[in-house]
Amino acid sequence: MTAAVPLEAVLVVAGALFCIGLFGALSRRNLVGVLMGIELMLNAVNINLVAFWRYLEPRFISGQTFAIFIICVAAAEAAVGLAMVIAIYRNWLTVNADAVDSLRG
Amino acid sequence: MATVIQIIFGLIAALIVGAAVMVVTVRNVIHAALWLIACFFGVGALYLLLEAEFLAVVQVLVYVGAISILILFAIMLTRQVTGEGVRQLVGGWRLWLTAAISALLFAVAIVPTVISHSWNVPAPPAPPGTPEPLAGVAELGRAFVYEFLLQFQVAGVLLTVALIGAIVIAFEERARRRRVLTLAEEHELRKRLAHPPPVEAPAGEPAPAPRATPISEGEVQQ
Amino acid sequence: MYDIVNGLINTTFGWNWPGWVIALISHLLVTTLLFAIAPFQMLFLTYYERRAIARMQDRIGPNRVGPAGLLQPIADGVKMFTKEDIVPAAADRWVHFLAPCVVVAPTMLMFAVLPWGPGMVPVDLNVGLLFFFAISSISAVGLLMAGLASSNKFALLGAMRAVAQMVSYEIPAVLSLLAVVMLTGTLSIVQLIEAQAGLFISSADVPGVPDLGLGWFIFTPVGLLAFIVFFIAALAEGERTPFDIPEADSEIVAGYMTEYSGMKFGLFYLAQYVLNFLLCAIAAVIFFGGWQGPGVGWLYDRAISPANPDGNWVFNLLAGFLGVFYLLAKTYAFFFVMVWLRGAFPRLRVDQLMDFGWKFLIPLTLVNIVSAAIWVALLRWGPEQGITFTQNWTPILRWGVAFAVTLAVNIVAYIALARIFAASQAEQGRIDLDEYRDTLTATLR
Amino acid sequence: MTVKIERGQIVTVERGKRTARRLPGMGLLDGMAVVWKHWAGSFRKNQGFNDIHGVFTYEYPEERPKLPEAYRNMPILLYDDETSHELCTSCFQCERICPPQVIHMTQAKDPATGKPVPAVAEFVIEYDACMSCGFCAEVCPFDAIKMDHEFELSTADHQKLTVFKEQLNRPISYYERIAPTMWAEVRDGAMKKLQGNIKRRPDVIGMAPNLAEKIAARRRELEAAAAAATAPAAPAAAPAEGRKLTPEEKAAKLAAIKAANAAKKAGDTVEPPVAPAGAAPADEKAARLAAIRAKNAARKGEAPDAPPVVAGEPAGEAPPADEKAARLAAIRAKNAARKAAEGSDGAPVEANVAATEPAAAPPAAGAATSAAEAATAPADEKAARLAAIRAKNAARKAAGGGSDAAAPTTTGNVDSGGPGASDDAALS
Repeated sequence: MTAAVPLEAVLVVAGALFCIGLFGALSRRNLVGVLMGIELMLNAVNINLVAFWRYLEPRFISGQTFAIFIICVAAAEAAVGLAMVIAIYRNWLTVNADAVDSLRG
Repeated sequence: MATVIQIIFGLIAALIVGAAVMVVTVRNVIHAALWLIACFFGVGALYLLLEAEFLAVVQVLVYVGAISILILFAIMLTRQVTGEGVRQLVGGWRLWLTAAISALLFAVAIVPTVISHSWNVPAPPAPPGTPEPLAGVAELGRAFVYEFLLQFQVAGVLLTVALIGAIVIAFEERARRRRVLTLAEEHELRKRLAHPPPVEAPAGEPAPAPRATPISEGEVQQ
Repeated sequence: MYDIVNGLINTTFGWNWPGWVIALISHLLVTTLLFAIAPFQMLFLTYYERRAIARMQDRIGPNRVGPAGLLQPIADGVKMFTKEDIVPAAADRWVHFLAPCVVVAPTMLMFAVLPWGPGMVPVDLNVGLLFFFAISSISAVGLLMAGLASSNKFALLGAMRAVAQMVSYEIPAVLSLLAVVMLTGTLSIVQLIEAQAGLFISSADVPGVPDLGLGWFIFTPVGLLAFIVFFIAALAEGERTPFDIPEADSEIVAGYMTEYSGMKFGLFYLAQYVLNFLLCAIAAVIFFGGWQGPGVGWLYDRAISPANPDGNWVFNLLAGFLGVFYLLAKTYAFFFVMVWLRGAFPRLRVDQLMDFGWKFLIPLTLVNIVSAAIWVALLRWGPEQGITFTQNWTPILRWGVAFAVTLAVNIVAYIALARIFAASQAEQGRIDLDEYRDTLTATLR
Repeated sequence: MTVKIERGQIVTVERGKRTARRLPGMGLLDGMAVVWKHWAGSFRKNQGFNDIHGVFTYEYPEERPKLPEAYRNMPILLYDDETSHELCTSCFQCERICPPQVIHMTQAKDPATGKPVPAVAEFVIEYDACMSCGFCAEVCPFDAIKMDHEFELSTADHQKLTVFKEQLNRPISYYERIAPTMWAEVRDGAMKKLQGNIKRRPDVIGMAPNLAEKIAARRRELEAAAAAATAPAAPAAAPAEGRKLTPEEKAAKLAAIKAANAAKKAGDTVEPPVAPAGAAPADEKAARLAAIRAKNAARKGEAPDAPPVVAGEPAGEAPPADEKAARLAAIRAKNAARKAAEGSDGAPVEANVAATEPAAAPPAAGAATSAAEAATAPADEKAARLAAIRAKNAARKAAGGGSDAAAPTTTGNVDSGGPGASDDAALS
């Protein structure tokens, strides 16, 4: 793997994934869609970490450890975020991010 | 062998990027969630290609088995927005602005940086074909309980707090819930109604406040 | 399989094919074999279940098609495949089409790490156990797809129930296996089986125990409790009675399968029975030694293996047959227990199911992990880990003390948790009753 | 575990006291133990009502359950094996009580008089709507309708579920086989009532229509016997134009027709019987004479130990009207014929008993019927006398046909009956 595919290729894929996730998080109106975009971004970061681990220092485990921490954070974020989506839906009967604007002056 | 790996990498990269594009563009949120699962799979396959087996399995277990399920569940619980006719993306200049930001970030910031930077990749082992010494699952476990013990515990606390927080946020007031009594419970209730227990509450206690009704859709429209 | 194919082609015929061709051939062979075995298991299990449940209900069961009704599943299959494939007009066509595939594929993948006999495992992953459960959680996605794509409220309800149940019960299942993983210190299924040699005491725990292939984890308190929890969780994962809530046909027609017919329905059916088989098999592998049994180890010592290259292939064959026999006997025995439970118990309610999983099984497995830690500390650890008082104990004494302590911990935890659970359930009912009294009083009058 | 179960007994199953402080989850094991017992006990057959274990399944097409006697599925009609007379008298009780109203019947009428006879002409049950309540069988005063044990009634043809008398009829022996004790309880009364009813049934009325050969045999003989009488009977049956004829012309015509018929029937070597040229002196006298002759002839044929019931009847009584006399003669002739038929059972050739009985009895009945038909013509003493003679001959022939096939030929003037009877004898 390391011989066949250069590190840059993996990083470019991860960068593309990150940008697509960013676009999704910014442009989706649906709160669930926003969360999906954020998950894509976290995955891109994970790919980066694993690629760095594999290419740069395969004898040490830090990269994978970081990736697992990020998975933890992603899981927590998804749980809390979706709980919020459900709570919002229950109170506003919509999951449109633009509609939830009661704090606007 | 190198060509095979390159082909596989290309396929996986295409799957990841293509699925991600579908995630952010399809109208149906359910389809978006399914494309998201495909994307997660691609990422898991990439981990396998990078020889991080444990992480690949964890990716499948956590992302495919849990997070995507959670997302689908949330979609189901907020089901009225999944219709095809609903506009899913922000409109007008905002859409173009976000697209431009993302594209510029990718084209101007990420790609040149990644390409131009000289990565300090260590030389492969002397005779090609000998297995590289790779850190495995055992090292991972050891790292968690020696090197990263504090972080590990913080992550555990984070997960616990997230669990509790999610429950608290999504918890529905008991009084709002509807529940059908079983026959046994109804029987018990009838018995109690026939023989009411002595009332202990003082007579002057004010009546409980009426339950908060959820805001109806009409109010939201205004 | 790689070794056998390699020996046949390169040594016997002397063709000197490259390694990847041999790997491809051997993997294709194994895959073909497994894809032939899986539907056969499904066919046999449906027949087996129907016969067994019929006997429990004082009936005979299918006995018309073929000798003793053995061809009944084939007749059913022919019927199923000749039925019309109906897609509802309101359905999401592609998702509706993909859902059965997404359900079936993971169950087939799960065969990849299941060892059938000594040296007979398709892939020996070092994270095999985790792989098994990670893959099994994918089928939940397929169920959700089926439910969402059908545009049917029963399908949707069934899918939600199925997924909630599978996600909830994955946790006790994995946690209970975690206790066993702690005992052995490995996630590889092959090594888990090899750790179960011995005679009621694993020879890994006490050296010098005669190896009859009976050092199963079920004979330790930790393994026993883990097995009970795992089996209950497996019932829920495989949607077996009393946890067959997702396809409760008296409530929601057929759950997520409601809008499926013909071959697609058959695929769901296939996935379900193959999953049941795999869950029984993995229970047999992890707690009952898999192919371990009297004679297999002795035979395999004389066979061709990586450790013993100049063995006799006859012993390979004999050890393989005996090992597969032991594994299948244990698996079918567990499936019989599943059928037995189906004959004995009624279906749970959804809230009962969730309460039982989250409030009873998960705490129990957590306690079990603590006793697994005690077991490991007493048996394995020495002064370098800070355990000094077991320094001068003989292995059998260590084992005995560990057994007594973990047994006590598990029994006390079980009784206490059961009491607490029962009390909380009663309290819950009482609170509900009080809260709804006003509204119901109005309704009843 | 066996629970003693008897009819009408309420069984109380003790559930056992809950043991107070057990390990949690043990109740589940108790439940599983119950199922295990059933599974372990299922490798043998169930032993009966007091056994709650064992396989209860009957492997149906091969293995048929022994149905209890009181099992009821669909109603059937019974007929007597010996006389082949139906027990049903069309009293309409079942039709009235039937809750889904699926029983329909018409009462048989005497063709001679148009008066109802205690027999059923047609009986229809709509099996498709029948609810198998068994009320019809309960209410039947003659035990003619009973509930069958046959349950394989499924058919692709809906029309087949409207069942007529031919398909409803079952011999008593069939019912006796499926419900022996229940039949034994009612047998004597039912048979007694049947005997009484048979006496009131003229001709073949009341015989089971599905016994075609019996009826056919009887009818053949009857027709053979009636051949002689058709000549007087046929014009008599058309009295509208015959009324204007003078007696002489009538007699001549009759003779001619009769001769023609006889020639047609008998074919060769049969000389037409000579019709009496002169009118009979007194109608009633002639009728009585004919009756007595018939009676005598019958008695000749019958077994010596048979009680002369018919002979004891007031033969000397003089009926005032012609028709009455004729009818009386016909009835007597019929009775005599039956006697003769019964007597022929005791005929010397034992092996032929079963065969001769169907051969002899129906023709006798047929003769009586045709005699009665002939007697419907009023004010025709000649015809009446002829009928009586014919009846006598038929009766004699019937008696003779039973024991001796050659007997009819010796009687001379009614040769036309010969071929039929001897055919029957030859067949038998």
